[in-house]
Amino acid sequence: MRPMKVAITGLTACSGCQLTLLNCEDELPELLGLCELVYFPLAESGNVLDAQFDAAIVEGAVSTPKDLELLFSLRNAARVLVAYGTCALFGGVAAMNNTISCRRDLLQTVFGDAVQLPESFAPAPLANYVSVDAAVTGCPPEKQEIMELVAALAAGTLPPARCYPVCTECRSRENLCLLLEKRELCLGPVVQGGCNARCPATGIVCEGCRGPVREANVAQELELLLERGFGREEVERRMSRFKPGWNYGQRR
Amino acid sequence: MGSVVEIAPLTRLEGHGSVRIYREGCRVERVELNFIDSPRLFEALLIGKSFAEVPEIICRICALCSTVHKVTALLAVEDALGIEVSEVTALTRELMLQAGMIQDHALHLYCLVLPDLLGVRGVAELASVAPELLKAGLAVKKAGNTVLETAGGRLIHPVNICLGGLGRSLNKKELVRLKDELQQALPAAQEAHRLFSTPFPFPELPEPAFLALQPSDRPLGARLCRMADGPTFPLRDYRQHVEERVVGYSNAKLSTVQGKEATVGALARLNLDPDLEPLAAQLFATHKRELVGKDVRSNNLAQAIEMCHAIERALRLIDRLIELGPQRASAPAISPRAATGSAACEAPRGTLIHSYSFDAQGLCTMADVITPTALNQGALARDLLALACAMEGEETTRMTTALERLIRCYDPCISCSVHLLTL
Amino acid sequence: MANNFLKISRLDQFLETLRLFGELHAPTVSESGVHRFSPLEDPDELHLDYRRTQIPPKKYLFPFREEILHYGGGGYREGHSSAGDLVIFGVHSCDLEGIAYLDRVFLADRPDPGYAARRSRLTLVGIACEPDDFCFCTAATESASCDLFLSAGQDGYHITSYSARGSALLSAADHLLEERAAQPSPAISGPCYPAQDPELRFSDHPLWQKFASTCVSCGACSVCCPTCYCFDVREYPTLSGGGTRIREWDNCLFATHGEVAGANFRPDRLDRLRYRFLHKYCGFTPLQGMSSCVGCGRCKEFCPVDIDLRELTVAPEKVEP
Amino acid sequence: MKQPQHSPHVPYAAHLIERRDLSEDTALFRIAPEPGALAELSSFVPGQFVQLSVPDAGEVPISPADLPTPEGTLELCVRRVGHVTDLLHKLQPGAPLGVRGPFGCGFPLPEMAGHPVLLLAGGLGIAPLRSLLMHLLRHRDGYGEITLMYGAKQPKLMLFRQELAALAADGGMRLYLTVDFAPEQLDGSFSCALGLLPDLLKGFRFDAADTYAAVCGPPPLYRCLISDLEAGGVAPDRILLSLERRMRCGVGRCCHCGIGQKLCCLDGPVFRASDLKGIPEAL
Ligand SMILES: Cc1cc2nc3c(=O)[nH]c(=O)nc-3n(C[C@H](O)[C@H](O)[C@H](O)COP(=O)(O)OP(=O)(O)OC[C@H]3O[C@@H](n4cnc5c(N)ncnc54)[C@H](O)[C@@H]3O)c2cc1C
Ligand code: SF4
Ligand code: SF4
Ligand code: SF4
Repeated sequence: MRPMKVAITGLTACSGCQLTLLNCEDELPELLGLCELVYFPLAESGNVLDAQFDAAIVEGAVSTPKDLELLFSLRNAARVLVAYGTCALFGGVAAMNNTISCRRDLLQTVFGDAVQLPESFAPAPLANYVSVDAAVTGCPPEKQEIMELVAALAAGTLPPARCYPVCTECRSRENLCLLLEKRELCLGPVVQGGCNARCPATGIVCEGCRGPVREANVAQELELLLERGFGREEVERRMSRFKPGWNYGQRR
Repeated sequence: MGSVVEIAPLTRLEGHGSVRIYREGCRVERVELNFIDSPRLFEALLIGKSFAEVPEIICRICALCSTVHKVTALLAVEDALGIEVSEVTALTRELMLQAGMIQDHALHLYCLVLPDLLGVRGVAELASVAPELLKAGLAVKKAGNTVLETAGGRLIHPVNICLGGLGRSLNKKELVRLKDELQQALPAAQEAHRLFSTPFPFPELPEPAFLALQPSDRPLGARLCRMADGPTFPLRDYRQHVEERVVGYSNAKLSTVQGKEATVGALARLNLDPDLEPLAAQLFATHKRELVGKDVRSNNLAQAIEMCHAIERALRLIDRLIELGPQRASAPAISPRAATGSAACEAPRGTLIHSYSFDAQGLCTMADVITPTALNQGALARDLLALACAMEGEETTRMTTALERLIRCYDPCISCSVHLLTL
Repeated sequence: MANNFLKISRLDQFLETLRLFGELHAPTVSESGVHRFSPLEDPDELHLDYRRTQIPPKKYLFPFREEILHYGGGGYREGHSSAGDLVIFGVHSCDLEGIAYLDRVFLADRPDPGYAARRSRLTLVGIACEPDDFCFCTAATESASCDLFLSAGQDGYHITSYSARGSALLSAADHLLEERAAQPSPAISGPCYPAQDPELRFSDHPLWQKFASTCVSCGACSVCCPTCYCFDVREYPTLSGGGTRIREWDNCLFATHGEVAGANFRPDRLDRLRYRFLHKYCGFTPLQGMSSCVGCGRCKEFCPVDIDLRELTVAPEKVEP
Repeated sequence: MKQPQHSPHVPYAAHLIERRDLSEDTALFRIAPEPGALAELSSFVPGQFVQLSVPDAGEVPISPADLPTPEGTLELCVRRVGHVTDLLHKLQPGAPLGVRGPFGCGFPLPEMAGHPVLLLAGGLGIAPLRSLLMHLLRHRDGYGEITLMYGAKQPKLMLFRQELAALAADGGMRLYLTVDFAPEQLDGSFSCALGLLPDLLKGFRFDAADTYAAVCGPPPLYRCLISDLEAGGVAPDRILLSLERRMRCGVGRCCHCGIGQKLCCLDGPVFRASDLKGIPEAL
């Protein structure tokens, strides 16, 4: 089988998603056998961008003209474009303040008005600019998810999606429910599972790093949290950590 | 006739960067180092967030360094709010720092530097040219990862460490398993120095001004910054000593410490009274002449020695944790107050400083993060120019290859450095 | 072998005897304080005064996630079900009835191989319980769907055997037992909440709307239910070629449950709650007309929004506004 | 690999022999299962379904479009709609597949014997009905008049059009075709009405009291056709519908395919209209 030509890169992000891939020590040799990494600046020299790719795996949100330029050229060159990680899918941490402050103010807070500010706009998911064929969520995604993705791409398909909230796996692991038993601010009911409820399993609430689950009952979750004495502002701040602009009235 | 050579993107390092060499004929006029990662603006994003959220958000500044960022942020917030933690918590945190050191050095040495030594493009080719070496390196990296994942609940952006305590403490079974893993990785880490003491095919560079935290035997309790041949200053006064400057072409800032371009990282630490574990101390003694007072080309060797040290130290921490037994997690009640706190840790790449202020409700009013790469950037720019000048007249590709290798000696982490801070 | 009595002081020795029949599992408390069935390494970890475990013992027969098939070399083959002999001690009668119900589903016509293999190596030792506020049953009952059942007596347990394996256990433990006249044993349990009229699901009861708007589709109710067994099947290729087909617990309250390409037969949460009602309390072919609710009270205890579908059948005046 | 007692969820190995495109998104796949599958497959009754495995993607329920050959070869007419069917459509002859079944209840053939049969197919609904049609034609003398009414959106989406025309020309059945609309000029080779399937049925005179009707198509079509058939005098227990649901196991355990208290995979997929009365979510 001809190895797939793959591009792996990041836009506005922390490289965690790409690193997750490099952290698959055991699987890496097999993975490298399936892929020809034509463009992977994090780990390779001699990258070629003007090629045709079987797949482009892109981490990060779009927040600068350079991001956009890279994204467009990858979209044009790749048969399958994968939004890899929460930032690429929902905007992620970089976008958390999108609905409450304007980009220019943020830039000024950091750079002062001493010099010319870098060009940057509100970080947005890839899908705001290009069509996306597949998605892997998580901040960072689970190793097994990226392995599943690569294996599926090599087989000419995509991995089937899981569609349940964090609570489902959390309960199945016999964790203590932090929302019910400790009245903590857990976002498990409205957040996409697949992480095997990592955080609640260590006794830490789900911070929502995988973005909304399908048909999240956001309004009810908000009510649950308000009932437990959290302020509306705090809840909104927490929910928008990985995805700005939830619809707080949504029930289905 | 002026010409410009550009190396873009810089590869096999974390983040997006480029280098431009401006030449007049064959004379090198100027070298420009650009860190072009998209601005992440963390210091601005954190304003208005509650103290408990700060460490959880700031670790996303950089995946590679997420553990040390999270630990440093926790220490800074705890410093501000006057929170004490238990010994188990402190040990677990330090264990994670050491594990971060192991996995980070292993990643950098085996995946990013080794290809230079063997003249290949990257990991993929490495897998076919030197599969055994790569495997050995990955095994060391994996041992670090396993510790991070088990102790932190997740490898990148750890979840288990939190303000004032831990989600859960490790049980004996887990600790014993981690000990096993680390012991298995030790021999390879002990051998690594052989690979990375290979001399560089390019000329000597200016002597660095090393900077590291003190005391060196208490990674979580550093209170002082020490500069070689300079005065030692308390961490909380860092703003009076570290100066930062915006340069138009780069999205990161250049910093100077007491007017000098400081060098931080493994080599700096080994130059400033390191407190090494036995095996690492032996290695250090063997290589002393290649390390002490040497330029940054020796940094990779220093990393290899530190990798061994970190494993030994982690083993010791685990022994102590086993002795103490698990601790029932009970997070202290934390009451917000208006305060400022600072903390610093030695990250794999060097000194990392966090500082935060909170209002009476516990909402963040100021956030400041100084990363090792930001600290190193001045020295890096200086060395690039020096090297380019020293190689004047050489073939362009030879020069660019050498410059890229020099950059990898510093092991810069651009993601971290491009966040910038309030002036 | 009637009138067998085990003094509480001999319980530890009795447990040791049980170990001869397989790995011993029993109710314990986890680090974070959750009741669960887990391997019993030390008798001190035993928590016999538990009300209910978060996950019922169905996890032993029908794991949350299971590799049912492997694909490779041109064909599919059965995933490994490396089941060893297992003894579960201290199961309440509701959970025993839950297993009896699952047996009807998975051991009927064309038995499920993984389930059947595990079931055949499972020894169940039941124990009497005390219902709490969440339980749907009203009195402690005894279940016959086990190998042995321990009903509480003064300073010990009366033991009844309900199978050949149970009798074998008793003979092995003979030296620990003494004769004591059995108390009149409590009613033998069965599904605890009676079968309901399927038409009720279309009643205009106001609770339907309330439930539909408050349920967060977290999945807890069915994950924790001893008789919920809906599953999803997905196939994942592996890096080395070949693939794995997994089976994982599903929940009828998820949007995908009734979805087909281009349509959803249960598009709203309300439709899905009705489906749940119908399946739980009215039964599907071939168990039509049979309620599967054994009264363990888990769905009520673990639902974050206190949904209890049985309230639909309680007179409206009893329902809180 | 042979197994002493074949497990209900292990597919028999099979491979793709040939594929023939029928329209843009639908193709006919001929697959050859390993000999071990024959014993089960030979019990196939039209209307039953098999679970087709496409390695790396998963498993989908499909109603064979013809009776299995004596060697066990199956013809499956599959539309590309999603995860599994996408990969299936990318496969080349020789590709490995898997098959389990047949499952469910097919058409009640003994009961239909001697009666006229009216087949009503909408769109892809022709696939399951084609195996019934093939059975009827092969046992032509055992049944009364056979009529197929088949509606498609437009001419190019009409599956098996030459083949059906040829069968009709042989005189074994009456064939009525209709398309919702015809963007291009219809060629003269086949006659085809313009309009919906129910319109076609309205103008049709037949011995309703004696007829069995077999219907398969998209859900909205059922409601309309059932009431028309009933109004026309066909007894509800002689109106046979082949329904589609999400299915995971095919053997009554995964519980996705409930229709009222029945399971589509065990009690169906062929149901009588009379069975579905009072089950609002059935259609
Ligand atoms: C008894 C029966 C007979 C069928 N016969 C045929 C046939 O002859 N030809 C044909 O093209 N199609 C037929 N279908 C429909 C076919 O099964 C679906 O189109 C197919 O499952 C879609 O799967 P997918 O993975 O490609 O699509 P996706 O939309 O990705 O489906 C995801 C999953 O949902 C389930 N699913 C989706 N759509 C359906 C559906 N309509 N019915 C059941 N499950 C579904 C599948 O299990 C699938 O794995 C039949 C369905 C049933 C129930
Ligand atoms: S702890 Fe959080 S994720 Fe787990 S069950 Fe409770 S609400 Fe859900
Ligand atoms: S539990 Fe929540 S925050 Fe933690 S990994 Fe899962 S989705 Fe992310
Ligand atoms: S436990 Fe409650 S909220 Fe969760 S899915 Fe079940 S009914 Fe809905």
